[in-house]
Amino acid sequence: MTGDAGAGTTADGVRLLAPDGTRVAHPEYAIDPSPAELRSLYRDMVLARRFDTEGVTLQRQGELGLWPSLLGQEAAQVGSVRALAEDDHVFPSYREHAVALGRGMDPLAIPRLFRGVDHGDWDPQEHHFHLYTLVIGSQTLHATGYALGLAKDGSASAVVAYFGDGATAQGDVSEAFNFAAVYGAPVVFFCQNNQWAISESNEKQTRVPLHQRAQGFGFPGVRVDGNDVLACLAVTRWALERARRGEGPTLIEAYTYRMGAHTTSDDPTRYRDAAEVDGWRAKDPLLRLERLLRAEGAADEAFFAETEAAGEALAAEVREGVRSMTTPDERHLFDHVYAEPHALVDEEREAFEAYRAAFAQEG
Amino acid sequence: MTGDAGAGTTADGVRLLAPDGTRVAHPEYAIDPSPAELRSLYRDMVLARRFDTEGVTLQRQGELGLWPSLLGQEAAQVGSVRALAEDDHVFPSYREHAVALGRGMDPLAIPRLFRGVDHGDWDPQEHHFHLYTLVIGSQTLHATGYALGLAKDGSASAVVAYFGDGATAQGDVSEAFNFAAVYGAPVVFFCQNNQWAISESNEKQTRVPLHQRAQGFGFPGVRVDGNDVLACLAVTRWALERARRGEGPTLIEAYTYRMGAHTTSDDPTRYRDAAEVDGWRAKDPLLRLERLLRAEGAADEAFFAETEAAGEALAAEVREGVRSMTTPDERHLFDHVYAEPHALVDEEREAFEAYRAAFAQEG
Amino acid sequence: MTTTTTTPAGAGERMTLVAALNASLRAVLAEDPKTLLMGEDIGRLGGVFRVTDGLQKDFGEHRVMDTPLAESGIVGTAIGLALSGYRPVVEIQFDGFVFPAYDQIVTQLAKMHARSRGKVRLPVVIRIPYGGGIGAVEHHSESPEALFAHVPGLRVMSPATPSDAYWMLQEAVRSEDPVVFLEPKRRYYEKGEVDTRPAARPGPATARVVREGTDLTLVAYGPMVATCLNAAAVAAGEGHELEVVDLRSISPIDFDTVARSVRRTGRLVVAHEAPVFFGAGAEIAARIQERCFYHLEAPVLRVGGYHTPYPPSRLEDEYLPGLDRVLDAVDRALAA
Amino acid sequence: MTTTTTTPAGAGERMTLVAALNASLRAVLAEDPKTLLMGEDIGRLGGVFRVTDGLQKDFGEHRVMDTPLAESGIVGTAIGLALSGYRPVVEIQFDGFVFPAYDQIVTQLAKMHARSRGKVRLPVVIRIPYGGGIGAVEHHSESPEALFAHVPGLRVMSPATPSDAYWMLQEAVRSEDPVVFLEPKRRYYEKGEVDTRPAARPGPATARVVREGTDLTLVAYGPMVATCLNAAAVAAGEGHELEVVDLRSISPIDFDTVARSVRRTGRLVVAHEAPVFFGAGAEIAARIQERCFYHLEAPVLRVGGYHTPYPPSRLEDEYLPGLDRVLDAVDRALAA
Ligand SMILES: Cc1ncc(C[n+]2csc(CCOP(=O)(O)OP(=O)(O)O)c2C)c(N)n1
Ligand SMILES: Cc1ncc(C[n+]2csc(CCOP(=O)(O)OP(=O)(O)O)c2C)c(N)n1
Ligand SMILES: [Mg+2]
Ligand SMILES: [Mg+2]
Repeated sequence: MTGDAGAGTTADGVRLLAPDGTRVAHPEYAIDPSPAELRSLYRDMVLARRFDTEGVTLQRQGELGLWPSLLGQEAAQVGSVRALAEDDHVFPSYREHAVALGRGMDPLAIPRLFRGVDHGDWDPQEHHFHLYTLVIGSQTLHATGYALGLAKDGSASAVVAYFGDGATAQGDVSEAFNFAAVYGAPVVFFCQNNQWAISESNEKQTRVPLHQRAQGFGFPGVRVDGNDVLACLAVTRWALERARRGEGPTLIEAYTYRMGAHTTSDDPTRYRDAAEVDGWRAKDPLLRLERLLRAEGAADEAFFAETEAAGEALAAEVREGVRSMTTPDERHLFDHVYAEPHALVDEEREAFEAYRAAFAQEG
Repeated sequence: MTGDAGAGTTADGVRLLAPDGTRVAHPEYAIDPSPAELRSLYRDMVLARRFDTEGVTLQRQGELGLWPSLLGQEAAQVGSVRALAEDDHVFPSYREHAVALGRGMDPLAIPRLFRGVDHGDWDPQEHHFHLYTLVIGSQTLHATGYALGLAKDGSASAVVAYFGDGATAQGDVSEAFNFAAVYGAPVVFFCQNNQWAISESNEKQTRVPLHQRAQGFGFPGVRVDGNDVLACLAVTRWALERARRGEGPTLIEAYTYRMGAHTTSDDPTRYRDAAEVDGWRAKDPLLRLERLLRAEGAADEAFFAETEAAGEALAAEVREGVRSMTTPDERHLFDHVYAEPHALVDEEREAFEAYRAAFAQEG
Repeated sequence: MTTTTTTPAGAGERMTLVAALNASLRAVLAEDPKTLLMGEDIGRLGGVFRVTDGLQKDFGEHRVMDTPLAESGIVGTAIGLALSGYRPVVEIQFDGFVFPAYDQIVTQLAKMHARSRGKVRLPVVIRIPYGGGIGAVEHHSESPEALFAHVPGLRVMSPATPSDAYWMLQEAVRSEDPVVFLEPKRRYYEKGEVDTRPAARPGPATARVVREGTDLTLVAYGPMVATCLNAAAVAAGEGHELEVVDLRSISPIDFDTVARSVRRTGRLVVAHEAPVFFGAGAEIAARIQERCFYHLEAPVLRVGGYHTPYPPSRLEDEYLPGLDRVLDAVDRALAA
Repeated sequence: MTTTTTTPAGAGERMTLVAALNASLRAVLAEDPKTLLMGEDIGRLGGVFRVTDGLQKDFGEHRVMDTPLAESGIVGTAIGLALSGYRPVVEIQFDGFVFPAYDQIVTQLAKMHARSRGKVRLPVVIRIPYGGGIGAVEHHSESPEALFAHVPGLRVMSPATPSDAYWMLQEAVRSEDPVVFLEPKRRYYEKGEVDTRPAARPGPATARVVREGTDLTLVAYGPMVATCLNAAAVAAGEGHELEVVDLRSISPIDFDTVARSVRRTGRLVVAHEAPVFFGAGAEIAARIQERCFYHLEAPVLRVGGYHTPYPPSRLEDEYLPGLDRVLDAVDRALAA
């Protein structure tokens, strides 16, 4: 049921790529990416990390109000999103920046949210990437409902819901597991277990490894080494295929680590040891793929240089984009409360405009 | 982990007493009740059934507004409650009439609720039997918190939370499982799987047998033949002992059947077949213990006659008690909204009394 | 508890409010294949009040879905279904059981349209049998409308008659906004005329003057409309002509109609079953005293539930604002 | 984000509102071994606002409990703990995250005392940092007080100053009733004088006239009290003497104090951050127009949030009722 047996299964879960950059054989989740694919995965991780660093920097400079860093989770996100077909739909939480980029989202969409310019107002249908969801766990039900809709349509598409280790404690997430199981919905529950829910470590949220939760609801749960981009890709692909075949949901626990603070408002030195962070640094997801690329001669220095330059270019684009963002006109406040006219909103808009006009006159 | 292996484990779960009244050996849950104990269990089941029949009758006669019948679930309730020590605490749902009687509750307390005289206002500390809870699943969290409190007190007592198969779908129940597991709370989750949640059968609520749910939260789940009073007693005793030893929660799925309607408002012929009901009639919990008592010569006709008479006496007591119940004075409406004075309630009480007085004068 | 299940076809057929809701759902299911019904026991059982009676049989399990017993799950998956292009109509079994879904309703359903600045629409209807008066046990007699009306992004409606039930539910289902649709359960089996012909389809439900009068305006909605009409009849016998306004929509409230009436009558009483404190009467009194300050000849009075939990059923007649309490408020307002 | 963690001992120490809450919790933990704190990240982290800073270190993990990330679970287990004799003080991390617990609060916590006709008492405090103005992302700036005040069985309080924070939180913890304790997060780091000596302990928090005036009464609570005081100062410069009343308690509301003031001033403006529609201002306007009908020289006016979800932070200054909008309402009321 758990599908996590086999040679390449470690305490960190299914593994295809060891921290030292060597490949690990796994009977169940073997994939054989071409050198070009490997380079592309590496490139996406580098871009994601650079994007994220820029987010932190911009927050420090006062350009953004907040930034939740994905540092350390690049492989989990880049690997999993790479498994999706174009029409598959993603329901993210709030830290899935690499998933967003992987879906082709405008790199400025997320900074706009964290600048407070909007609440993250992209069109979920454009890149099949739903809105960021800040109420922990809520989106797992939306993902389940969306998957149900796809199944009703007879579509071959599937859905991936992203959430954290802490989120598994929420009733909504259990309800989503159960609804998905009962209806056999084509949804993959992708839990990034980054070991921390703000200051609370796993053992404050759960008594058992999180992937085991799925068994109690009647579907497979697999732990995957979340810092191994190949394993994340392979296991997500496997789970999506199950979903497409009508075999219902899968829970993937990507075992990874939040290398940074919870958000820029957080001070992790208050609750965790530097030694723990150092231990995980040795498992860096980028480093291990870089090692593989070098060991197998799949990438040359020019590639690494070009990738770094692409990261800088992305960062520059974000930096400039953020700095030149304008605050929306306050009258838009009233624009999209309802899709159809609502007398109270209309009345308040008019009063607001009259007030502004009078104020402008006086001032 | 599930503890349900062994000779006496059937599809209906752990079994010590077969429907034909013969004993079944079970290595893990062996108990050896004396003839007196067997008779006492039987007596409690007979009383519970008679009590319940009276509830249905009184509702039909218009004396009660509603009655949720426990018909068929006598063994699950009588067996489990018998395992409790006096100071253990019960958190029932709304169908646990036999548990209430087993705790020594006033037999009129529950009819008062269903007559609409009160909301079920007994003192939970008197018999360590908490208020009936109508919002499905809520009480599982209260039970967990209470168990936590007992553990904090260093008490050797434990808690049993009763709920139904449908309740397992509620987020609160999953949250209770998780809190109890994380804190190792001394609580036994006793799920009476009576196969139906109003008109919805098990497969609409869960994809797997319910006792498996516990594994995903890291504690044992056991299915027990819910129509076998000895097995229910033995397994609950085992789970309570685990709790007292500080080994945390257990989920017991008592596999039973709701022989009657969901409540007197329900018409089960709309959604289930008579054949199914008949199939379960053959597993009647009272009948099988009666057969054992007779086969082993543990009870004579006088006992059966006396038991039946006790049932009739109880029914008569309930009937008369219900018929002579008075409606509380409406001024009590305002009495216990808050434990301490509240200006608004005081103001409304005064206005109410002034209005009543004026009305009385006029009228 | 059995209801008419045949689709009414002609004009002016008399039917119960439950039958009207059933016919309304049948109409929307037939009209739009994207419409879905979801809820506990709505399939074979037809719901505990039989509002969905026969619909699963006729439209299939994929259109009329029995769900697991989890309200947050129901509303949360309904949101997902709406995102994927469906129009779910959710049944909450009783008013007191909507609260496990409150988070999904308040933080997601109500806000996603605004969050996306209009890119996402969530045409989800949440049907809730509400209010007291049926002799039920705890949690089966609540009036939670204020808890939804205060939340921007939700629409809240409550029909008072079979005809309004028929048409307003269709309006709710066709609306591109989420609607909390409150059904006055103690009026479920009262009959009224319903003209189901498409040509009879009215415009959006605004407040309606259901009885004209000159001396005082009585505002109500849902189950209290009938009570207020009775009160007006009694008052007429005593020489007082009350104008009765049925709000129909609780968010937004059609204050224009209410103000127009109050400007003529100079007096206003608002009645609802929910507790008065922070209830709909507060909003109406506040708004009308502002809009009609110089027309009011007496303070706006409110009649409603007390600031106590809904009592055991043997006491509910004392708790509910009945004819006498409404008349008492009317008398006080007329005396001022 | 660091705060003073030493217990203040003397009279009139100046401290932030956060430090006052911390000192208050320290006092109740020290006083009663049955008092417990529960919440997400309240232990080693000391809460995201550091209100519980240092308390787990000093009172242990059994008194100051980090909980799993599940608000319904937190409140539900707190109820169970209260039933077993404890007095849990629950922290909800942000206002927007209380809704998963709404069912437990509304159907269980609020009602169990009445359900048991007084046999059960649930002295549970639910602390919620609330309101906007801190430039936060969505769900971190909500003002849900009306959603609790409408519910019989709950008490709702909100302090405006460090001193009130210190004493009112103790009052809440000592209360035998469940209390929703709303902390004005944008005032967390404002300082004020706090006399922590037991002798300074005031009686139950009723509304307080925080500035006397003759021309108009301005009612507020929580974060808006400071805004209203500023407005009064500005108005004084223009020759208008406003009386400012800090309600402190939102359920019950001390209408006597408000009415007494309005009978003198003849004019009332109510200000809060929550949306006006079905907000606290509605209840106050309704009650005061009834109580002071013949004293009111102008309609009661309300200033508050709009009927829109709380906007992105770059727009919050437009959304929040600031000094100018309060003064605008005051001007309109004075002009009437
Ligand atoms: C319902 C709810 N409660 C509380 C919060 C506050 N909060 C924001 S993030 C967070 C921790 C989440 O941890 P996890 O699920 O592991 O995700 P991670 O942040 O590690 O990616 C908390 C408690 C919230 N956003 N929603
Ligand atoms: C939160 C909530 N939702 C819905 C209901 C309505 N309801 C009452 S009983 C019931 C079915 C319960 O089934 P189960 O848990 O199996 O218990 P049983 O009645 O079979 O003992 C439902 C849906 C409720 N009481 N509470
Ligand atoms: Mg985490
Ligand atoms: Mg059942």
